[in-house]
Amino acid sequence: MTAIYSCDTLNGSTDPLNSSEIIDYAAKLPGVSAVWLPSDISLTDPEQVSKKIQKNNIKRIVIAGNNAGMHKSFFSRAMVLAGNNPGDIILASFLEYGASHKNEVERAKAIVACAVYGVPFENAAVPEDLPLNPATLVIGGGIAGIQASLEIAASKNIVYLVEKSATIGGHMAMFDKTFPTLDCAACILTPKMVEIGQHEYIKLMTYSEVQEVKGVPGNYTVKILKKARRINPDTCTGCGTCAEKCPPKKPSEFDANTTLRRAAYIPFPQAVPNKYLIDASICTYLINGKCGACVKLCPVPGCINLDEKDEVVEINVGNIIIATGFKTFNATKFGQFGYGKYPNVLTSIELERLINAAGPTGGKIAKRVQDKKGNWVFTHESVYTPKSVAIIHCIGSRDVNYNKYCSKVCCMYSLKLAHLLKEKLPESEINEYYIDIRAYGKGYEEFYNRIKKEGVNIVRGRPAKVEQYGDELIVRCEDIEGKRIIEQKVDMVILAVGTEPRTDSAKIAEMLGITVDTYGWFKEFNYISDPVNTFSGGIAIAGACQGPKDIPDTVAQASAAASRVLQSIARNKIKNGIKSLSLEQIETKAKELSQILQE
Amino acid sequence: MSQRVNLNLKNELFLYGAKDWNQCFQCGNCTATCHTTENGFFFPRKTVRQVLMGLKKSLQINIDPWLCTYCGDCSKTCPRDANPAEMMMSIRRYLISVYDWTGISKLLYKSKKLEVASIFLLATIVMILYLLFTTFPSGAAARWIGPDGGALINKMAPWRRIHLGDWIMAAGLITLIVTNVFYMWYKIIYEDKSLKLGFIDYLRPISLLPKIFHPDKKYAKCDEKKLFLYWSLHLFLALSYALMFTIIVFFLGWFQTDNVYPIYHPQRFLGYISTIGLFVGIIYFYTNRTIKNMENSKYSHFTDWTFLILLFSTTLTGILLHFFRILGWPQLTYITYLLHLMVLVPMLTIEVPFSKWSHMIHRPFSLYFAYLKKLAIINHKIILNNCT
Amino acid sequence: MNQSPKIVAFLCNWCSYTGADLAGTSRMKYASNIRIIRIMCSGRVEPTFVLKAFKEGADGILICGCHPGDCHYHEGNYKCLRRFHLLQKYLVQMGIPIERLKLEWISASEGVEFAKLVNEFTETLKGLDPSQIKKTVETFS
Amino acid sequence: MEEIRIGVYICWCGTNIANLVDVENVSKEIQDLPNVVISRDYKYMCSDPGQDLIVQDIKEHNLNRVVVAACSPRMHEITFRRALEKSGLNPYLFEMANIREHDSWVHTNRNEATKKATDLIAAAVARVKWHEPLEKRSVDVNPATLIIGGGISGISAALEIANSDKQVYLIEKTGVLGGLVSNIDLTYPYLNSAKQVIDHKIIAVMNHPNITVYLNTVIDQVHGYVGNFETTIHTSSKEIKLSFGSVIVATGLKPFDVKKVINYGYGKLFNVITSIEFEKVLKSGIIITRDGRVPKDIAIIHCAGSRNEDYNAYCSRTCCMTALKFINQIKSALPETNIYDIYSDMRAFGKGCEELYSITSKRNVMFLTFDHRVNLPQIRQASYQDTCNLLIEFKEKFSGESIEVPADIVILMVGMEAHDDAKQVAHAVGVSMDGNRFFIERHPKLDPVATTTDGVYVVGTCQSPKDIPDSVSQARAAAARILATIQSGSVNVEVTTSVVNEKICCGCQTCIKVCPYTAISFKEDEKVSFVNEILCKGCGTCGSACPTGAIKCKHFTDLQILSEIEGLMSLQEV
Repeated sequence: MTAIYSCDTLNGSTDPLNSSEIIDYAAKLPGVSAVWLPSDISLTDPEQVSKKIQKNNIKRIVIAGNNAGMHKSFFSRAMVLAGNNPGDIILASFLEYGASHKNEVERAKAIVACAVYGVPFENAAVPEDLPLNPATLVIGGGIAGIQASLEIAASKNIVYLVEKSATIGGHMAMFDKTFPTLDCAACILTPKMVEIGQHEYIKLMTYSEVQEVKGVPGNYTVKILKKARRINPDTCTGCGTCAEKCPPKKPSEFDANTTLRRAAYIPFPQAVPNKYLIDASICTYLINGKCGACVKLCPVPGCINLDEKDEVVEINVGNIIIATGFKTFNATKFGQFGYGKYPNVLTSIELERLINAAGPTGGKIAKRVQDKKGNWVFTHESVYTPKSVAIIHCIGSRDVNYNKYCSKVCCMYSLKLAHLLKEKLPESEINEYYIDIRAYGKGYEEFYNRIKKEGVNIVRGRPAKVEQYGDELIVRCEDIEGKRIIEQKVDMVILAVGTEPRTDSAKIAEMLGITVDTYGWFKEFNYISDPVNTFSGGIAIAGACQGPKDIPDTVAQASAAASRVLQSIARNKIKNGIKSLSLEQIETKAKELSQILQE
Repeated sequence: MSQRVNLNLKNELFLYGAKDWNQCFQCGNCTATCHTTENGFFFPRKTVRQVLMGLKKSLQINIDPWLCTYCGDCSKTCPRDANPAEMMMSIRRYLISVYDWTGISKLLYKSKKLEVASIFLLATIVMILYLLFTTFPSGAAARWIGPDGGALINKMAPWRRIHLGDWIMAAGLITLIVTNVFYMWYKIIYEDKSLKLGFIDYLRPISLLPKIFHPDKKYAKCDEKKLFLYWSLHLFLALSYALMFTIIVFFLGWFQTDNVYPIYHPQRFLGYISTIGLFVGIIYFYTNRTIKNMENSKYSHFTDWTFLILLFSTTLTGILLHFFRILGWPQLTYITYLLHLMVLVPMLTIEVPFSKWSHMIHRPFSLYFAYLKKLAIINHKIILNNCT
Repeated sequence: MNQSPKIVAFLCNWCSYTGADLAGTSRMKYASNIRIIRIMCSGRVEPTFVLKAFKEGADGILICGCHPGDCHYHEGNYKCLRRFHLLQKYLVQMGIPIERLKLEWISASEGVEFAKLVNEFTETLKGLDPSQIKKTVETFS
Repeated sequence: MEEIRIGVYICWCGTNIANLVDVENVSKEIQDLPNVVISRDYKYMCSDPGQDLIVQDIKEHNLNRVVVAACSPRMHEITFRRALEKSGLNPYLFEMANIREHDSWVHTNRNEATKKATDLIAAAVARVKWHEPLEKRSVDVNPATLIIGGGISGISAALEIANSDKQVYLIEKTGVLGGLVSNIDLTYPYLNSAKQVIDHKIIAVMNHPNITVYLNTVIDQVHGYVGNFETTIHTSSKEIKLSFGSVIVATGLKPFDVKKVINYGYGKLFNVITSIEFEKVLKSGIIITRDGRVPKDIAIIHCAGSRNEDYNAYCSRTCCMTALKFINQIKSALPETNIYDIYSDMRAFGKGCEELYSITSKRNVMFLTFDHRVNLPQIRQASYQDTCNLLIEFKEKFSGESIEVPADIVILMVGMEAHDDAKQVAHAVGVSMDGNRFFIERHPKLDPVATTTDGVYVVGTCQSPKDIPDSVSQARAAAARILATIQSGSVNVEVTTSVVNEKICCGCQTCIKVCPYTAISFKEDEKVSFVNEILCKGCGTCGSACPTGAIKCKHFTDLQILSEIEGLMSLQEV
């Protein structure tokens, strides 16, 4: 005899599913003799429950709900008191298989059914095989996308790598060094980028966006918008003549807006493809029909065509890997620290560029100062090197007013930045302000200890505000372990901004028919046992678009996603998504399996 | 000697109106935002810590909650919604009950019923006394209608008797207050052996006196700008109350009169001013607490409400009494007079020594003690890392 | 006394060369007199290499391999050790002070140790006079 | 022999090299060396334009040797070799001078560093003269895979590969599959049942047609090379010979032996238990002290044996979240219990973890902090009249007060350590270990699962502490590699092997004795040794042992190394 306890969730999801409907369904399942609601049971009194158990002579209990596990221990106690085996408690956790919204009632029912039959959901919910198109689409050209593409292409199968911006490389290309080994990001990444550019099985489509996805797993038809580069990548030699005379300027995305770029530009010298393009949004010719200097100057005839139009190409693929990555938290929201108000309050990503040899100051750390025209720019003059720098952790992370979650990487990259600053400015003083240091990975703790030894002064305590007096910034903070109030005068403040889902993540999810969580990170099939698959077959997620991740985890996950693709290629078939299964199908399968188990 | 931690202290504090601050993960944001914080002095975080760890001893001799200006900046920026500001207020209530040796305030704070009951009890007592010592409303009342048909209060309730009652009550209240303050001093200053204060040190803070009456300048630095209005009104209210208090306690004979003075006569316009002061203040605070537009009005303990209501009804009955008398409606006058006493007395006897109102005493004295502590530091160069 | 001794080092690819790289990636600082030659295994080091280096004017020679038992090729470093002892004998016979030849085990995780080793070895060599081997050879040939 | 035309390319590596090495001058100096046709410098040689530079020059100046002075060859040798290939030059006509890790990063004096760089490059130039074109040889891949360790990582990898219809041998030391995961009750952060996660995987593995499981089995030395390994395994009953194309090492790790921490008195105070033991308690469903009472106070101490120089310096990554999980479970089983959580830094970094942390902190728990480095908490028996079993004394970091915490049960969140037999495994499969006896991956970011030995992969917690999702991803990552190799059907094997010049060979057979791979055999009829180039790994021991110099170690010939030495010294001022 089985009893079902339908628990109310501890952290309520936005639109909870209608539990009554599920309960009615569950009550009808074979062997179910009792259905308990939170109102029936006082979760403080196991004796009462154990009596219930004995009265209805219950042998198994199924706990159904979003956080079923929260109540398991209570029931196992009750079971023991009733003289039963605590092992006979089965969790039907809706979250576990992504049934937390009201439109997922059917799956919730299926989960309960499997639990009642005592069959693991994975085993019962086995979709049928579909024919497979071996080609693969990878969305996003960051490290995750690059890794996944290379893994798949290594098996001599076609990969389409679609990247929104003009070059692949993503955030990693912007970094100077990577923690904890401190080898330069470029040295690790550029070879991979080069390989992508040269690989015969990888069709690289930069400056393009996925517009629509149709079809079924194993055979998707994807429309891709190829934005006009206006410079023919095949004939462009990358000489850069077009950029010389190109007047209009705009903050460079690659340099985190610390420098200006022209309309005819190349994202950065090592970009892949290493070809120039023209940004229509600021090109004088395209705005008011005059100029066109680049066309005259370009040594290759017919290479530049300012009137080129965007085109839409259509490709057919069997698998799709989403690796759209993340965006950094917008620090202007965080009023207290005066980002955007005070010129020398920088975000960590800006500092990365500042430290980088190819950055605005050629790797020199210098404050922003006002030039003749009165706008704030970084200088090479050594008089402006900061004497002291403050690095503030958890900007926009672990904060109910912004993002509740922890961004996972900030602690470590802050320590890294501290080290790099110390290396470049040995005599200046570096302060870190943190809540908890989260140095969790291989060699991270060692790195943390090393930074401490290097004389970076690491303070436990979250600063409340940054104020500017003259050209001096003052960070006010409590040094919790030192039991004092610090009012630190610094020349430069670095905000360790957290990571956020891409703004268009919801759009992509909707386009591909996958789900996002409350923050907008893509939801995986099962966080514990299947962290890369989604509920739609043939669509895997990799890297930071699933949640904050550091590079090693991202690379590993990207390869994992690739393995799913390779598996289907090896079988030359692909499993349909769980979504495709109806409740009945799952239930009947579960029934069969449970019979097999009994025999 | 290591203190034993205790999980139940914070649960006890919920009875004093605390919100859920278990969420606190000790980032130190509150301390850093707080403008009253100076080195060695006042860490909201530290107080929160004492509560979370249940360090009763340290908490009971903690002066910080009294120094808190309740601007609410900390609660606004708290990354975990742990409401440090509100907690300070709850601890104030807790401390009031700690200082109150009679233990009455503990009971009143912890149970709404008891509070209400005691109010009504006192009210009835007043009524009984009233019936005993005045002959109202026996038919004789008719005799005290003046030739012009107006009321003759002093005939019905001669001001000397009332005055006597005043003084008896005042005496009681003052003893309570004084003893509480003494107990406070004993806990905060005397028991803290690290403080070495000579007698002369106690006299130095005279310069501090004005501070006791107007809220200290640190508010200016708070981010919450509405506070200016808030505190000026608070001051206005306090002053008008003080005015009325002095008149009644010391000049009742002159104030409670049967002849009607012209409007410009101090007996009248002083009365009006304080009444307006009280009304404006009460209404402002009432609306604040209802629309919750500021951090410091977000959360209200029931004692906050009872106080407002009592004060309001006292003022109301008072002013009505006045108008009825002037309009010459004797019966109404006499009844309102009774009602007036029936709210006035409970308000004073409950609020002043045992409840919210005692902050009127504790706040200035805590400032005084805090100053003494600072002196002690300066004098004897002792590092007070636990100035609690 | 020799202010700038010249050191030739033979490092095995798997442990010692990696260790030396680690010293680099973690920015340890050591004397710049050393010149590193990469070989797959310390077992590859022939006496000829050492003697050649001396002949070409090296003041000191350093051989590094994986710690005993850690060899990527199981026992190459043991073979190296045996040769080393023989070679030492030979050096004595040739009148070359054996301090000039050094064999050390450096694992892939021992960047610090490597830096320390180099500095110490440089100090010992600074203690000795510049090697005369090259001159001698030239004069006799 | 054709005329030698060498191109030398010196990398700035941004400022990494250029900071300390005067790159322009060096390249000028090198220009004058014999056979050097062209010598250039560039900001990032490894980048696309950098490589194009080489390719073009090879075409224009028809170079036939290339030297790149940049970072460590372990980093980019492959990259540049590929560049040579692209321009139709044999990739082995290339040499790299390491002027970053071994020069600019480790020295302080610009002149010296520059001088050293010049020397190193000169040496490389001298060496590359004698380089010979070597032909890549590719061999077929054996599609079978050997997986060592039947924990969650091993199982996931096995299923991943087996589901693509490839044979898998799964070897488990103990008698059961499941590893550490099968010990635990619930998983964090969503408190799903670990049993439900692992069980159906185990069932699937057990009845999978493509997976052969060997329990109670240990493994011998693995012989062979990528694509064609072979070994013998020892089950309880018999010995079996297996041959397979790739190896996945997923041996996991073991809990730290907390007896070493004297302060905690584990073993003496019998209500002090480890997190592992507490998982069992939770599974049993009834939480009681060892003396059978329902606990009133439970204390949890983090970082037992982790983040402390005296024990393990590293962070074990999973303990913090496990502790939060425990709190929730205890609270649901015994709502009245007081829980004290004594931590140092709350490392709730994963997806959903910070949320679990805030949920937990709502449940009336006391969080206390201690210093994980010095004077750890002291646990002692409480007196009889006291209300609790044990007392924990320490200095609370946030309040600065020295406090005592009552407890009936103390749970020590023990960290993770490498297995004692990690070393044997490392040897058997030929992977290297770091200071903490964790297996070293080829590169933490470029290549987190492969190792320096081709065809051998390390996944899961045997390379560092990890939680389940990370282990699973890694397992799959390795699977991806292997599947890709199997798909492509063939792999390139070591070409820098040894060869015997049979004319000179005197047949002394010394080489056969020294070869660790039994790659050399003796031709009785011709009385000469010969090398099986498939088995040879190119360590070169035979070469240095050969008395007649008959054995040539390709790419590390005597000639090459000797001339490298010459080159090294050629520029030394006397």
